[in-house]
Amino acid sequence: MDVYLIQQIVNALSAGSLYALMAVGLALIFGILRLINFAHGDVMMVAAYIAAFSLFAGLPLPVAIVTMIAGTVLIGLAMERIAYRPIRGGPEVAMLLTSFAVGQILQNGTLLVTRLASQPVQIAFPTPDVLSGVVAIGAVTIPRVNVIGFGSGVIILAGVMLFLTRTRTGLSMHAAADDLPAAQLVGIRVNWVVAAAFALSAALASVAGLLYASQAGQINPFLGFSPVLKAFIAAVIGGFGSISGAVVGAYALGFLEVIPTALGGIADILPPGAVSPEIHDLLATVFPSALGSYRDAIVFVFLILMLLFRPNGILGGRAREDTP
Amino acid sequence: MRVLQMARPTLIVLLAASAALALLQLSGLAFWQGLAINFAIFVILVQALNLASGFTGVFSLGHIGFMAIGAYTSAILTLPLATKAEYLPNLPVWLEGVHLDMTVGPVPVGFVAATLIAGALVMVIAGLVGAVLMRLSGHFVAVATLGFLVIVRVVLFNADDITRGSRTFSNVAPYTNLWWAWGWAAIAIYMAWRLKFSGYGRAMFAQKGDRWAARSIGISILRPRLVAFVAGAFLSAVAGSLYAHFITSFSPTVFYFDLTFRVITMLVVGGMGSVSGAVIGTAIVLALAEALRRIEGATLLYGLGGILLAVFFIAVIIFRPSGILGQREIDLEQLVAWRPRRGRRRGPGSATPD
Amino acid sequence: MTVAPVVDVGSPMLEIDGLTKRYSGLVALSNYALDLRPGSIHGVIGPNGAGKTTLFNLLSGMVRPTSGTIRLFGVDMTNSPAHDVARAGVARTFQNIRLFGDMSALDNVKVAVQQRLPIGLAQSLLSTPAFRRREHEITERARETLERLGLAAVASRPASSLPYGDQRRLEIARAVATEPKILLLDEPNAGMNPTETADLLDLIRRLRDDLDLTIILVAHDIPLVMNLCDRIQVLNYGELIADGDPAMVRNNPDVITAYLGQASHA
Amino acid sequence: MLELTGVHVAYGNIRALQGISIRVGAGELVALIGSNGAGKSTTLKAISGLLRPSAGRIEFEGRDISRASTDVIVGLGISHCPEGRRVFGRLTVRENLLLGGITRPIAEVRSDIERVTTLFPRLGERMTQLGGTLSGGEQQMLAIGRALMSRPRLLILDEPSLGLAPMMVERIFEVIDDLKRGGLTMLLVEQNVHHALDSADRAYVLESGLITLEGPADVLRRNPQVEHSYLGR
Repeated sequence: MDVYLIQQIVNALSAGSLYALMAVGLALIFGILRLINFAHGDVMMVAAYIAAFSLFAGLPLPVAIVTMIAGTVLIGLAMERIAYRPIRGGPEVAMLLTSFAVGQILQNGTLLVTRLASQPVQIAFPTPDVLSGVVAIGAVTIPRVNVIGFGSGVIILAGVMLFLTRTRTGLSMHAAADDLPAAQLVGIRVNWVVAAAFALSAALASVAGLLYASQAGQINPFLGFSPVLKAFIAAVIGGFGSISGAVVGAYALGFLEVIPTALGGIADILPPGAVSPEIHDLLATVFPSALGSYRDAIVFVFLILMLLFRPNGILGGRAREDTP
Repeated sequence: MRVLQMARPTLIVLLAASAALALLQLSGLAFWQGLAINFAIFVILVQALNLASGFTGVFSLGHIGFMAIGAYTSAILTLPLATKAEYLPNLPVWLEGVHLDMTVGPVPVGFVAATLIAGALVMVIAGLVGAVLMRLSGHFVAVATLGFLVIVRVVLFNADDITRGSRTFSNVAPYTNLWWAWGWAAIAIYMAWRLKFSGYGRAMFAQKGDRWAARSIGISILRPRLVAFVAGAFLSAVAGSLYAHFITSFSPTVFYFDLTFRVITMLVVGGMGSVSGAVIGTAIVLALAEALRRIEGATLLYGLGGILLAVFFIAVIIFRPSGILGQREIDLEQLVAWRPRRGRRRGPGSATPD
Repeated sequence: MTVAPVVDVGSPMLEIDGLTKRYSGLVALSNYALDLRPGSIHGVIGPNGAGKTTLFNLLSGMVRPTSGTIRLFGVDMTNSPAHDVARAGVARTFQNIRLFGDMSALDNVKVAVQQRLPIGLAQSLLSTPAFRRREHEITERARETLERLGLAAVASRPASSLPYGDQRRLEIARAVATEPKILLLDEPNAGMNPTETADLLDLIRRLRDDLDLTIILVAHDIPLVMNLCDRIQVLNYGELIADGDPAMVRNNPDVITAYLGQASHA
Repeated sequence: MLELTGVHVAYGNIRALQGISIRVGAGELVALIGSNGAGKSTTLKAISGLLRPSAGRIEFEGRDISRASTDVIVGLGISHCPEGRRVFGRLTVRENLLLGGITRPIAEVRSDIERVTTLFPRLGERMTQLGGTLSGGEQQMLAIGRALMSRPRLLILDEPSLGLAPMMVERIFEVIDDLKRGGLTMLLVEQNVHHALDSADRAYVLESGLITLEGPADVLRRNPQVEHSYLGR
């Protein structure tokens, strides 16, 4: 039981780090532009492919990582310049739709490149040694990628927080998110700040991509869909647009997600005789073993409830009253 | 007499369309017949989204979920008894005995009934979902409806006993032909058109234009949004039923984001809020996609088509954000008589600067 | 001053008591009271940020008060949603014009007229004769309203393409098309020059007389209010500092200090 | 110093400015008055590059800035303190000031912050407080302080007394008078016409996008039209 619990907690923390890396990037862009960058998941996917191809080419891991980050940052900058800048300040929905299209381009582009490289659609990710295998802590064995994922997530996020609060560029991002015209009026170069935010966001997504691919072991051009949705949910839980909220929301989501998996079929995991037969039956009915496979549905119901009742997130106060 | 005169252009177009369909039917060109049925199904889907989103400004990404429910419902309802017991052995008892596979003469009444039942079921679901989600606005409603799509997919994948889960659902009777598809497409166009040029449509466009102003004249925001959402859901379910009985085997993966995005592209290209624009947008994107598919096939550059379609879509959003027609309409009368633009049909949001 | 037409209603038209609105600590309106006399033109003035627009948002149900009551014809409407308030007979315009910009001027008014002339969804979908008669009636009434406001010539133009003055009048047309008992006008002459303002003054009086309206007017423009209103309230920092006829308000020392200017400027 | 010649600005179909010409000489305090919606804020936004004029010319110290971006304009020495204060509510007072000096070398920003806190001791006491938690008057001081951080040669003030208690209004105008004595050139939009005309050297009256009157402040104050429309006589 203890082992099971610890494993679930580590799973939650590891998933939380991944979501946090994604959610911070999403919240950063949303805060400044009011754009839900749906293509963010595809940026992460492309990062995984760049990493895979770099490792296939025999590049050492550090070089592969640098290549991966540089490549994704370039893609982030390109999509901002080409697709998003022309419609900046336009209707929210137009920006959202554009991000769908950008996502389609990245997916199909990856498809095309893998075809040209004579690779199948789904490829096995050459997980580097440091990210494979398990770590044993007492009786508990944990995949090493989960430990490294959690650790590197925390370190990177702390670095991002420092950057955002201690540098003029970071502060400019905050200011632009707070009040874009006022930021312009004090002389902040808004184009530059937006580009920097896209670059940072892409870099974070690329780290998430490496971790995701190492965990999954396999990559395909469509893997970004689910993580971007999860990152969105995390950002909503934390109060959309707030960076620290996104981090909190991401870890909260990590825990929220293991609950159906952990509770589903809990009746069967309990040692015999641990609870009375009546309670055993009750647990079996309320938490059927199939509960875990409904995880995404449960999480989305939660999202919808959040949007309705706490649109400012679990940390945010009451929504400011809307006035004409 | 006056009524007849007013209806004349509609009649002419209907007759011409019927003649074209009959010719296509007689020609035996299977590829073109298939394409025409596809076109009709997309027209219904795009009109559904047009109602739900184009008229109201509330962006729904969930309507393909309604299509999926419609497809599965109609497919299960029309399975013959013999196949059913063997194919879906674990169906709930009350569904076991249902088999809407009867025909009266050449008319598959069971199919019609199953389609209508699917539509009704989806309307109930949409009413419940919509009553909750239509309170949101902007991109939040988009993501919440996307959440609905994910929920439908998860349920379809996991409700093995009813949907066969991730396995392909086949053995669906091929009832859908040119006439059913285009008959329903005509109904969808008619529904959208009538709604647009009624008080309901005006209320929808008004709350899209300015929420506060709409409330200030007594329009409750929720009601027109909900009417549009539910009507769109009904049409999506019909499209799902037609699709199921056209393709005859499918799995939950079909009803997901790619299809959603395809329908959105068609609507945005045609002009959100324009009934005739939706048809034109569907035709353009369908033709483009088909051409690109052939190019991909010939060059083996798979993915190129998707890239070019998305680039086209972004270009439309940047350079012609309101699509080809905006919210305007092409008048049938004008189309038939080829008169100089005099009586361009005006409706909510369709005014043109003089 | 014209004699106000007497509207015969059993209960008082609009009674407001202790109306207060706070936004996270900031008091936008405090303890506001009003007993509206039918047929009058009631002015509310005060510097920017004094709470005038908050008052209108409260009166039209667009914002919920922190405390206090609003009774309309004896019915408590304090927490009613905006669309119910509108149906109960309170129409408004907005300081920053809010039209349905993509819709024609005529449709802007039709969508308001139709609130009093409903028709079923099935009738609309099937385009029955009853539906067509209703549509005809709606169009006729909308045209009449446009004509009354001098906008007949621009009926088919999109609202957003109209000149500023026409947009202001179209907003009034849309409001009166809901057949209100009370009309709230928020800075109706904002951005108008003196000639246009004078025309507007006549228009407001005419509407009041022809349509038996009671009008509440929020404005910045002191001469306009002094000219038009039977009774004036002055707001300052959310507080009511004066309430009375124009002459009384003009000479109220508090008003002079807070708003019109200190005596030293005389 | 600043010269607008025949400037037009349109929002879609609405022509907000229909060819206005304004001149601000070095060391002058010029007021712009007019009713709501007359185009005062639009004029200011056009000067600071938030809006592009559709026709006409805006020159600052002989340089055409009508097409320049806002950050360039701030760099040239024009600082715009916007209507409604618009301080960064989720950033601290210090961070607000720091960002005000974003166009300046970082080394000089620190001493500039000290300069601003000498002018507004209240801000000095609240350096680590979030902008959004300040009172209205403090926010206005922060907004002015932030605008001064770029060491402007021309300061644009849009409705600095809006929504402030009378005492605070007096205080703000004292600051404006101080800045004027210090030789700063200012362009002021203010609905408190008495105060504006008291402090200003010259003024323009803007109505429906056109300049209808201009002249020395004390002459305008005695103009019957101004008295009637704006002073409530």
